[in-house]
Amino acid sequence: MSSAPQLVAVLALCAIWLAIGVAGLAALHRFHLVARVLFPAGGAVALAIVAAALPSVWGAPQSVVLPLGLPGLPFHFRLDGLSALFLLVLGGTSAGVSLFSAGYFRQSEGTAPGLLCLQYHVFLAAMALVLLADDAYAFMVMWETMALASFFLVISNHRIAEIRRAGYLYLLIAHIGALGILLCFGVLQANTGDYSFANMRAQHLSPFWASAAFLLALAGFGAKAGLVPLHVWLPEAHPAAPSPVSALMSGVMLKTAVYGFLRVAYDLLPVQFWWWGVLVLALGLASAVFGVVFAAVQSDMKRLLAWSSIENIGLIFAGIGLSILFAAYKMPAVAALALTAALYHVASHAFFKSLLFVATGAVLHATSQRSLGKLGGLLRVMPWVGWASLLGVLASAGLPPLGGFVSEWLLLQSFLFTPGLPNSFLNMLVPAVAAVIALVAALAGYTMVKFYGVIFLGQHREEKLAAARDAGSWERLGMAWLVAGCVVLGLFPAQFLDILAPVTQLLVGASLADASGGSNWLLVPVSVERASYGPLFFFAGVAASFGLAYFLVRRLYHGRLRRAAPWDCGFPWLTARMQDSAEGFGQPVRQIFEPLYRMRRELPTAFDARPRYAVEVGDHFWHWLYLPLARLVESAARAIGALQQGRIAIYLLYSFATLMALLLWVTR
Amino acid sequence: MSVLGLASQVLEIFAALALAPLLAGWVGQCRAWLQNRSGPGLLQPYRVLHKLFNKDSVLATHASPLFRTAPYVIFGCMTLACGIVPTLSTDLPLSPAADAIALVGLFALARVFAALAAMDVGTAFGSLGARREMLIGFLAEPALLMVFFTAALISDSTSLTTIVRTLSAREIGIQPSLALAAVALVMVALAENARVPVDNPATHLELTMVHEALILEYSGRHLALLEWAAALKLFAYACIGIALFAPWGVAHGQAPAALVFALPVLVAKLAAAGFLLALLETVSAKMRIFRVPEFLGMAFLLAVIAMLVKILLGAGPQ
Amino acid sequence: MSTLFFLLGLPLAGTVALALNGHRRFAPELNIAFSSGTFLAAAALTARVVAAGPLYAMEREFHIDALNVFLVALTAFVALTTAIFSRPYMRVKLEHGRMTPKRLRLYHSMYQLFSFTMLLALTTNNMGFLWVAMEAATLATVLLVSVYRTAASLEAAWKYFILCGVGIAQALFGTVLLYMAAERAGAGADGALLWTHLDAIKTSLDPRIMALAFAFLFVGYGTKVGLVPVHNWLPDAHAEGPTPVSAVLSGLLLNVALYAVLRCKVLTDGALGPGLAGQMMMAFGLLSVVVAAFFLSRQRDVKRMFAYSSIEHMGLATFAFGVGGPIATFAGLLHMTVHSLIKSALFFAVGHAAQHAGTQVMSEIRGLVRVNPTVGWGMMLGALAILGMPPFGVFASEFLILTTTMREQPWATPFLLVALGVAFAAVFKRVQPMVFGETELKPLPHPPALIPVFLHLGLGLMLGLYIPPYLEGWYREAARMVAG
Amino acid sequence: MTGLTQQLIDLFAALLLLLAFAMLAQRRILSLIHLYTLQGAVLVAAAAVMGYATRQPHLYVSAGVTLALKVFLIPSLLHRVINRLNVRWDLEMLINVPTTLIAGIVLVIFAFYLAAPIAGLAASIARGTLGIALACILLSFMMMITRSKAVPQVIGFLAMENGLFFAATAATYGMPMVVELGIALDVLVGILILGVFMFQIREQFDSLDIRHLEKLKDD
Repeated sequence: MSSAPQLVAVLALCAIWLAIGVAGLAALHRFHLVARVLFPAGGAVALAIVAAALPSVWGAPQSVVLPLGLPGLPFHFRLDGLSALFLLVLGGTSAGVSLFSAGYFRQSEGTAPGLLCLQYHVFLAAMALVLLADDAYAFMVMWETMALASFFLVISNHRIAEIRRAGYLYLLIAHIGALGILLCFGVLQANTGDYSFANMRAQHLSPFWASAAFLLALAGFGAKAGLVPLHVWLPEAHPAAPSPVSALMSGVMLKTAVYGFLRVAYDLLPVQFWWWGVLVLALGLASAVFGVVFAAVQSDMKRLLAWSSIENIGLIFAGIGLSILFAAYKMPAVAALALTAALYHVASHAFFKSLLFVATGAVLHATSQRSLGKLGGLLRVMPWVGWASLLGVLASAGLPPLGGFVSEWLLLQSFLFTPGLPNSFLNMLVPAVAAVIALVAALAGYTMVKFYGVIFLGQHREEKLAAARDAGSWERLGMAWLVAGCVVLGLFPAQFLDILAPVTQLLVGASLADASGGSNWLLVPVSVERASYGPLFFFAGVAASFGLAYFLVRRLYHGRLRRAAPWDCGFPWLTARMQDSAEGFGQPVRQIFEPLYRMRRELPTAFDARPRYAVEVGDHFWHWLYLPLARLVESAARAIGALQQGRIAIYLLYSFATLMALLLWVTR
Repeated sequence: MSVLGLASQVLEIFAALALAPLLAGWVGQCRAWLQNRSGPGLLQPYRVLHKLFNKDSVLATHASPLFRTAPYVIFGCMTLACGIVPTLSTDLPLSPAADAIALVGLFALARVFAALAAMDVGTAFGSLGARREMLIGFLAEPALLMVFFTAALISDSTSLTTIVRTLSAREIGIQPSLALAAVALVMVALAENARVPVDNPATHLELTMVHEALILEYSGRHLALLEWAAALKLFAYACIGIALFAPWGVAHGQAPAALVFALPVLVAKLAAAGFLLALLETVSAKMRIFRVPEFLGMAFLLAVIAMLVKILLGAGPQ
Repeated sequence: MSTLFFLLGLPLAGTVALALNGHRRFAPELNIAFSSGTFLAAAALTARVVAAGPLYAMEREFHIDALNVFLVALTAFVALTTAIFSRPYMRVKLEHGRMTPKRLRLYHSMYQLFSFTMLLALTTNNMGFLWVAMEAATLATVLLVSVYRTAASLEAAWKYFILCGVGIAQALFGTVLLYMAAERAGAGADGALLWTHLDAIKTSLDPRIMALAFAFLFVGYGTKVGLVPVHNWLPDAHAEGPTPVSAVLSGLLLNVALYAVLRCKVLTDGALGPGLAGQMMMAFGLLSVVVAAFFLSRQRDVKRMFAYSSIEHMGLATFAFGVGGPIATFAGLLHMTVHSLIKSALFFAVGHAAQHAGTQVMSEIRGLVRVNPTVGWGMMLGALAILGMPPFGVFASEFLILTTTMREQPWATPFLLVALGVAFAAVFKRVQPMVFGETELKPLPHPPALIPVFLHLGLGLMLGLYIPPYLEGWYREAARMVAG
Repeated sequence: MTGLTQQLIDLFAALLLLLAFAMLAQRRILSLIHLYTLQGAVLVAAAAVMGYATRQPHLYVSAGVTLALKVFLIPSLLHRVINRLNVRWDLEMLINVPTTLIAGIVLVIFAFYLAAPIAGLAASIARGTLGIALACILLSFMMMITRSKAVPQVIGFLAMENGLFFAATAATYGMPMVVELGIALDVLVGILILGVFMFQIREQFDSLDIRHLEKLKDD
């Protein structure tokens, strides 16, 4: 045991999480205990996990076997660089979210606080254990426990039918995805009956079986991550969940799917084929475009963020796809670059999306409004939440010098290496692909401006918003932690790359550290000549000219300021309703990308006495894939249901026919 | 980081700060000439700036601190942008901090702040301007990036200094990919700098304005900063065009003489670029805002084609 | 032998005692007492077998080995918990007037008789007695199913009787053929139907006769397992009988019938070599899984739905045995165990829920977790467990079955995937609103019996995370026997 | 001697088959019961002859049990049921008689086809009749399918049981004694329960038409 100190520590910390959950169950209705003691304790445990996992990024893999599980298949746990990296993301994000939750959950909302505490901490522990699992059974158990715990969290306000529906869809797709993963492990174990990952690594699969395993993994983990076309649950489940839970689901749980996919694609499968990479790249890009285009037209703030998560997951998978492509062509250095981009985005998305989700939670509590059409001007009444979200929004829009930009930068850099691929078809494909990435990044900016502008800027769209209260101190603390994460990831990429280097070394056999030449302040993927990015200098440059300008203007001229009503163009009734609405802001995108939506519009004519305007944006996948599928199942069920039509003579006939068939079979 | 490098960096930034309003004035003057008007004179932008700085700043009653911060942020971004495009020298200490992609990000950052500030007051115009600005932005930004990528593929680098160094070492000649990219860049520049045919900087007609709607609520020193920033942006775009398509005359390495020589060359090139811009603006008509996506889509397409052509033909100095 | 004597004697004595006293006030307690006695005997027997290995009794007429000993323990256990559950359940029914003291007497007596027949079927070594016990079990359960004497319950019981009667008649013919094959292989008349004896000479049994015999036996016992397309009695009987009966039907009877099929499969495999029996079991198992999954999505009655779920799970277990090999067989045995535990727990929860709502129609049961959180959570967790959500044991067995199938019989995995997906969608869609959401249900007059529910769920949970070594030993031994 | 017993047994077997066909075609419930009784009698005779021929005393016992059960007890029970319930009417068939008979012939051929390869393997002197036994079983099965009333369905079930008994006798000189007794007990209890049921069904539905028993289904 002593040979695996960090792993044992992390396992023990998971056990503490579980214990906190059970304590919550014991203190079912003692709200203050649960909120003020247990949730912060959970946050502390998260920090401890960060501390325990950090050294093992560089250390040798550690493993532990617990006497649980199936006979002959005890739970194996293993902590290597990849696990440690994702544990860092988990611990780092959930520390902030737990702190936020301490102030967030209210007494009289849906599920009892103690039960929420149990589900929340089981969710966290299950995610951590997914990252540690080193055999298929432990992995699947933790994986499904994670899905189950998050499902219960999603429906914690289960009296609303819509939320139940969302939870149902979520768990259904999660379960089907899990079956896919399970079958993938079935392939990987190669009929040896040994489900440990160690054995799977040792197997040499034929190309057919390897591809089968890969496709199953892609489908299974893709369903969890929200890749198109398995994304439909995501925009339903995230808004339904309480905000800290949405934050965890979007920030961390989706990343466990990324983790699982990397684990299978790079660690358990011995080889990669180039078309795998193309497939993943295509799916990732489709998700990115689809996600951002839908995010731009949402009018529910959490739903907008959920679609944006699909977009970001798409970018992550695009990076992974690219790295598989490079790895298949034996270009480890570039594969490491693309993989670094993906992993970096994993971390930065975890922080900024959690931040934005908890911010929406604070807004939701202050205003009890989720619809963008009824918010506005909150920056003035909720400055803490407002300024924290501004940073989240900037990071999410992929703007320098914050975390989101670094990963996009790395991703675009790796695209520039595709002309080196020994496949002319792929060479042709890639510019188009890079253009799509650029478009997605720009649209993300559009979406985030809409998100922030409509919620926090302008005038209050409803009277009562003026009375909204800013977040409490626990919530501020949580948000501040997450903001710090975004900023640190944005300003100190070279330092974070030190953590990523052993991981990419592990997966593709190369890392960016080989190339950067040891520069601590510049991000250098290959050489300074080729490309570099120094966010600190960058930030210093902007800040310096900002400061100089401010100083000089004050010094040379004056600082006089007058307040007056905004200019009303001579039209005396300037009301809040004249501001651009969320729908209005989405209109250009809706128009440009019209074929991607399934729109139902209700437009007024010039003569309507009571003009009404409505637009409903639907998902083609839902209409052309899921509904037909549901109908197919329904009609199949109807057809099969006719078998059971109540007449005993018919039933006897079935028996008779079965007997005849079997007799024919055996005498054949 | 050499002393000379530092000097050229500082020189470049100050040249930009000083010359940007002049370029704006020059363009305005050329337009006036082309339209048979006498024009306000080259120095008009300086006078406007001075006037605005002297005026009181009037803020809407419920404008938030964001509204007051934004002009400084935008101004800072544009200054930095001018600092990292190699116009006078390729030996710039700031260059490793930001490459072409970061430059695009920098423009995006400024744009996002402008749009947010416009939404802050909560009038119909502000949000309308913000929306249109972001619309133009999300279409122009990828196109600009693709233009850079074309150059980056030619020079195997996204570092602007390396690009300029590579391209200026080339012999003069038409490269199809660069030609296409140049057209795309011009289209993007027109859109991004609120020029005809996308926007009209001289109008306050509600239905058509974009940039003016965005800064409608600003006055006094804030407006001055924004105007200056707009001039800097135009300057930066002009310099990008020059750096990518006419990079000759920029100082390389430790050569003070070349640096001294580079400044007049730059002025000359800028003058040509400004005249070209005025010409373009004069011969084209303002298009409906609904047509802008098509216009920018075309720019995007051209830039992508430029990249494809580069890969297909395998052109470029190897 | 005394433990075996008690094991079989106690329920038989209970039958008689409750036939006389089953209507009295203390009858439920008496029922529990006899069941606990049986359970203790089963536990003692288990301990003996664990300690000393297989044992015979009564001139080899009875035989306890690895395959049946865990089923004996399971049967006695589920019978006991169901008896505990039925106490408050039947009290409510009595107050509602659906049960009369007379019927209660019949119910209690037949309950004991049913557990006797189950245990007899499991412990007997004689294939003829196996048949007799199965038939007797049919008779006892027919009376149990029809105990409410409503039109629907009579219809269900009638169908049950006729279909299972006819089915099991085929099994008798199969048994005759088996006997014939045994005689031909040189078994003396005395030992010719003893399974251990047949097992010893199985390689010399005539393959042609054995193939035919297995066809008949499979149809016969398969009817009782509830394999599609001979399953039609099962949903009716589960839905219309009292809930404790549904619990034991799903929890015990189906298992015992599958056990009978397994015994026959071992002999057939011996005679024909592996192949035929396995293919048959795979085909019918898969058919059951798929068809039942689609049926699930059309149900309105909660017990009927879970009855179809039983078909699905028995199909899955049958399929696993058909796939064969040590892992799949192990998984099949595990699946039988956990299905029996979880499904009976579900029926307990469902029983209480239906009494809350006064109906079995699912659209009228709403928001259980608000009236009675423990019943609500019991039902939710039970449903999730039966749908194969970890860390419950059903997941463990499905994990093993699916992963093995993926490599051994990859053609079957798409079907399984579709079926499990459809089943999940169907069941969960209906269970969720029953448990969560707003409600107008009223609290129950008597406190529900929750110990059985959570005891079963707890055991199901344990089997998903930790299988005790002795249990594992049995499973392995049994799997070795079945898979050969 | 063996020749004679052989012939006798073959004769009885043929009779059984004939009776099975007759039951399949029979429309009247009372005649159905008579035919069933007759079938039981033939079985008894067959068992007795075989017992005599093979000197197997337990065959006599089973013949006796059969005699008591299938010739006396069950038919009288059935008579009482139809008298008490007053159901002597003609029967409706779900499928018409000629079709049924043709299908029956096909079934017989199929049964012989199945039994032929294995019949020769049996040790019994009646080995040739295994096919007939199987045919009887299948014909009774078919009879159950084609009847829409409860009583004939039960008779079909009992006839199937007869076929099984004959099969056991023909193939193996009957099952071990205890097993036979168990089977007999089951049959007896089963018929009692069915009788009770018929009364209850009648009480509930005012009819014994099993088409009333078609409410439970998945529509």
